[in-house]
Amino acid sequence: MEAREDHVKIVEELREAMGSENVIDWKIPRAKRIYVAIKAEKLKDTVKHLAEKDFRHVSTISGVDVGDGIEVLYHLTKRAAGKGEGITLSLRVKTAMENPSLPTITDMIPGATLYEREVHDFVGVVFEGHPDLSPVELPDGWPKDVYPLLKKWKIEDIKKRLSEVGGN
Amino acid sequence: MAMEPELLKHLTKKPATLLYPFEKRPAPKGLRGRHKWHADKCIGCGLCAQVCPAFAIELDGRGLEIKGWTVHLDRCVFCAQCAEVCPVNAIELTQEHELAGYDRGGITLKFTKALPTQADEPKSEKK
Amino acid sequence: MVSTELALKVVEILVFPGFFFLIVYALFLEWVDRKFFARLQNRYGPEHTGWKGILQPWADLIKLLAKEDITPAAADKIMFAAVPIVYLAIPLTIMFMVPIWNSNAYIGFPGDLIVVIFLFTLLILSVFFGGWSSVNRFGIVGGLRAALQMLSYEIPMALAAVGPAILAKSLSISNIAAWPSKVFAGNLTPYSVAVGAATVFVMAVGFGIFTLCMIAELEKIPFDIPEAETEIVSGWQVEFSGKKLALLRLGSDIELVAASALMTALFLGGPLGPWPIPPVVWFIVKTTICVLIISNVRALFPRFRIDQMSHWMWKNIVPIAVLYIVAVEMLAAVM
Amino acid sequence: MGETEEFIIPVGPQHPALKEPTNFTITVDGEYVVDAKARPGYNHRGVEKAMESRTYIQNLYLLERVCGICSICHMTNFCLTVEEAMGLEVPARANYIRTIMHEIERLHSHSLWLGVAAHEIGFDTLFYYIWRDREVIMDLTESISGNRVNKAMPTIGGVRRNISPELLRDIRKGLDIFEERIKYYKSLILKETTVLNRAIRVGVLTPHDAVALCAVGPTLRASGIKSDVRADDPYLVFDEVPFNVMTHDGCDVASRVIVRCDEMFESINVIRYCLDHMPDGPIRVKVPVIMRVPETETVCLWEAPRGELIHYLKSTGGTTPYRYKIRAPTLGNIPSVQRMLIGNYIADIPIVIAAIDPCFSCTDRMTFVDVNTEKNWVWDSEQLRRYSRKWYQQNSH
Repeated sequence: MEAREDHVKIVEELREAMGSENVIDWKIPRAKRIYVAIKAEKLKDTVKHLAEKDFRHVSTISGVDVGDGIEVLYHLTKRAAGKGEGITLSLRVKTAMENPSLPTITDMIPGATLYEREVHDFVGVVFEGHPDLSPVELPDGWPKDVYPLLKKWKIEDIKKRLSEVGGN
Repeated sequence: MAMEPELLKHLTKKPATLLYPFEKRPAPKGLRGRHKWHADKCIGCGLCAQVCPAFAIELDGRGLEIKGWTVHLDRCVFCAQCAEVCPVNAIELTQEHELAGYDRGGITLKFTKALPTQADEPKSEKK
Repeated sequence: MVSTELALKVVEILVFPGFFFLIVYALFLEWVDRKFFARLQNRYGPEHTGWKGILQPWADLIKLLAKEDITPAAADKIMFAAVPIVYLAIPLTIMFMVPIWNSNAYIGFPGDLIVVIFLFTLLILSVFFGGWSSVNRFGIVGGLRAALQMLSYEIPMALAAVGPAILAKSLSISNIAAWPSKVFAGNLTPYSVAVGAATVFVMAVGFGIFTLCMIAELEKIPFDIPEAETEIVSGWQVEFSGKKLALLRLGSDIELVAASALMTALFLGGPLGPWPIPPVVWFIVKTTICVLIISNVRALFPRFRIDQMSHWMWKNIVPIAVLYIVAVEMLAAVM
Repeated sequence: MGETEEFIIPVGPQHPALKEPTNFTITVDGEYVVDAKARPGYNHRGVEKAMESRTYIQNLYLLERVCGICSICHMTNFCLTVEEAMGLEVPARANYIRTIMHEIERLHSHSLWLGVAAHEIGFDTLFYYIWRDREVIMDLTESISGNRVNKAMPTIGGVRRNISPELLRDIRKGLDIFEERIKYYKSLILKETTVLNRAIRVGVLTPHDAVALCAVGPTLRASGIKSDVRADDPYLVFDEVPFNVMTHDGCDVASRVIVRCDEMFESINVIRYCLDHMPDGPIRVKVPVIMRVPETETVCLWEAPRGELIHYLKSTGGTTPYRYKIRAPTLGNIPSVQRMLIGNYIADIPIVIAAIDPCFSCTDRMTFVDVNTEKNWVWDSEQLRRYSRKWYQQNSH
C-alpha cells in the first residue's frame, strides 16, 4: 500500500527532528492512522514540528488511566481539502499518576483550550501554562480530588464522596 | 416580502398540523412500541435481561419454570434488542406507542404465566 | 331625569362603548390575530376553547389572573405595581377619544389627536419604567430598547397622523374620521375624481407609514425588539407574573384595538360607511381588517435589529413621511 | 457595572435562544458584545464512565442517546470503531444502508437547523414552514427504521433492518418533494433582504481563526476551508460515492446558511446514488451477544451534520471497553463561537450561537445516573422543596 509509505515518511521525519531516542514507539495499524509515543519533555517541539507538517487540527485530546500512569493522546489531524488523504496522528504522551502534569499546547494551537480543560476535569492532568483550567464539563463545586475517569474512582465511591461534600 | 405569495396560497389550504388527541395518524409498520411476552414460547434463558442496555427487564424464575416477565417501561429505551436476541421469539414489540402514565406503577408491564397457553394479556400494576 | 342620564353615562363608561365592550373586543381581536397568523403559517391556532378557540384569550387571561404574583426583591415595588395599571389605563383612555359607535368619540374634543399621540408616547414611557423598575438585566435592556425604538418611529408616526388632519383641517379625531364621507359625497367631476385618486394614493402611503409605526408601538414582529423572546427572553416584561402579567397582556390587546381604531379613524373614515349598516359594525369590520394587515406583516418578516430599525426608520421612512406631508399640503391647496 | 459602561448579561443556562442548557457569560457595552465566555457542562451525564461498565451491545444504545439529532452518527461510528478493533468485515449492502441513514440524518438535522435559525431571528413563519416540510424526512426515517428519533438501525456487524423495494420508491419520492422545498427556501432566503440583513457580516470567523481554533464542519466550510471527513478520510461507502464538499467564503452566518443548504442538495444526491447502486445481499454478520474485543485501540472519525466527530476506543480484551472517548462536534466549535460573538450586537447572540448548530447534550456527556440506585440521585418534590427553602434562607439576605 503506497499510502503507508508516506505514513512511514512522516514518522521518519519526526524521528529525525526529535531524535530517535525521544520517539519511544510508533505503529501504523492501517492507512490514515498513525500512533506515535514520545517523551513528555519533547511534546511541545513535536506538536510544533507536526503543525509545520500540516497536522494543525487538534481533533481531541483523550486522557487514559493506564494503571501505572496517565496516557494523554493528542489526536492531530491533517486535512486534505477533500482529496481523500487526511491522516489522523495520535500522539501519545505518558505522565505520572501522582501530580500528573504536561506542558500546554494552547499557545501553539488555541483550539486545544477546551480539550485540555476537559482532560484536566476527568483525569486531573495539569497543563502548565494553560490560562484557565476551570471545569468545563463538571459542575462548579466538584471536589478537587475526584477525577472521575481514573480507574480508582468507582461510581459508588464518587457518589459517597459527593454526598460528603454536599454536592448535588 | 418574498414569502407573501406562499402565505396567501396556504390560507385556503388545510393546516399541516393534526388535532392530535382527536385525529391520529397510524403508526408506521416497524414501530417499536409496547412489549408483548409469549409465555408459552419463553424458555427462561434470561438473555433479554442480560443484554438490556437500560436494565429494564426482570425475570420471575429461570428456565422452563419461569413464572413471569416484567419490563419497566419508564426505563425501557425501546431498542428491541431483547426481541432480537430472544432465541425463541417470545418477545414482540407491538405498535402501541401511547404509553404515558401518571405514575411509575402504571407503566410497569407485568406478564404472568397463569395458564401455559393464554397468558399474554398485559396486566398493569397500580401502586 | 338627571339620574337616568347619569345612569346612562355610567352604563356607557362601564359597558358600551366603555370598558366591557373594549375588553371583549380586545380579546376577540387577539383571537383574530392569533388565528389568522396561525392560518398564514399553515397551522390551526387556537381550536378547542369555544367555537374555533374563540375563548382562548379569555382562558389565558383567567389562567394568568389565578397565577402567583411575584415581585422581585430588588424591584422598585411601587413603580413595579403601577406599571401594569398604567399600561392598561392608557389604551383605554385613548379608546375614549376615538369614535366607535357614531361619528363622535365619547370624550372627543378639538386637539385630541395631539393628546392621543402623547398618550402613545406615555405608553412607551411606562414600558421603559416597567423594564427599569424590575431590576433585571433583560428587563433593563428591553426598556432601553423600547425607548430607543420610540425615538426612531415617533416622528414618522406623528407626521403620518398629521396628514389627514391637514386635509380635514381639524385636530379632532372625530372630525378627521368624518372627513372622507363629507368629501366623497360631493359631485363627480373629472377634476374631483383626479384629486380624489391622488388623495387615495397619498393617503395609502400615509396609511402604510402609520401601520408600520403602530406595529412598532405594539411591539410586534418585525419590531418586537423590546421583548424579543429569543434574544432578551421577553425584555421588559420578564419579571412580571400573575395578575400583573394578565393586566399587561390585556393592556397590549386593548392597545391593538386602539391602534387599529386609530388607523381606521385617521385613514379609513372611522366607523362611518356608505350603507345603512350601523357604525359599530363598520368599526368592527374596519378594525378587523387593520388587525389582519398587522398579522400579515407579522408573518412576513424576521425581527429587525435595533440599529437596523433606527437606521431604516431615519434613512427611509422619515424622508418618505416628509415627502408625504409635502404631498398632503399640495393636495390641501388644490382641494 | 464597573467603571466602564460594561454590563454582564448571562445567556443561559435557561434561555429561549438555547434549545439546550449551557451558559454564555456575555459582557456588553451598550448593545455591543465585548467578551463572551462559554460554560458547558449542564447536560453532563457520564456516558464515558458508564460505558466502561457496560457490554458493547449495551453501549450501542447508550451511545445512541448521546445526542437525539445525530443518534445515527454516534451509533454507527461506535459500530465502525468496534468493527475495526475486531477486524470485522461488514456486508456491502449494510454499508449502503448505513450511508443512506447517515445522509437522511444530515437532511433532517440541517433542515431542523434552518428552522431554528429562522426562529432565532424572529421569523417564525419560515420556521413553521421548514419544519412542516422536514416532516417528509422524518416520515421516511420512521418508515425505514421504525422510530423518529432514536432509530436503533445500525448494530455491530451491519444494520438491523433492510430497505424493501417499496420503501426505495417512497424514499425517492420523498427526496424529490424535499429537494423542491429546500430549493424554494434557499432562493427565498437569498431574496429576502430583511433576513440577509440579520445574517451578512454577522458572526464573522476568518479562515485563519477557523483553523487556529480548530473549528469543524459547516462552520469551518463556511469560512472557505475545504474540509470534510467524508472526503478527507472516507468511511462507509464515501470512497465510491461522488459528491462535492460545499464551501463558501463569506465567513458569516449567511454563508453558514448557504453551505448547509448546498450540503442538503449534495446529501440528496448521495442518497440517490446509494439507492441506485445498492447491491443485494446480507445486511449483517452474526456477532456474539457478549463479545470480546481484542486488546487494541482505534480512532474513528466521522462527519456528523455538525462537523467532525471523533471516537477513540481502547480495549484490553474484555467484554467492556477500557476507555471510550467521544468528542462531539459542538465542543470543537465552542472556541470559535466565543470568537464570533465578540463585536456583534446583543440581538445577534442567538443567531451566532445557533449558527454553529450547537448540541450541548452531545458536548456534555457524563454523570452517574445509575438506574439501580437512582433513588439517591433523583430528588422527589418534597426533597426539592426542602432544598429550595434552605437555599432561600441562606441566600435571601
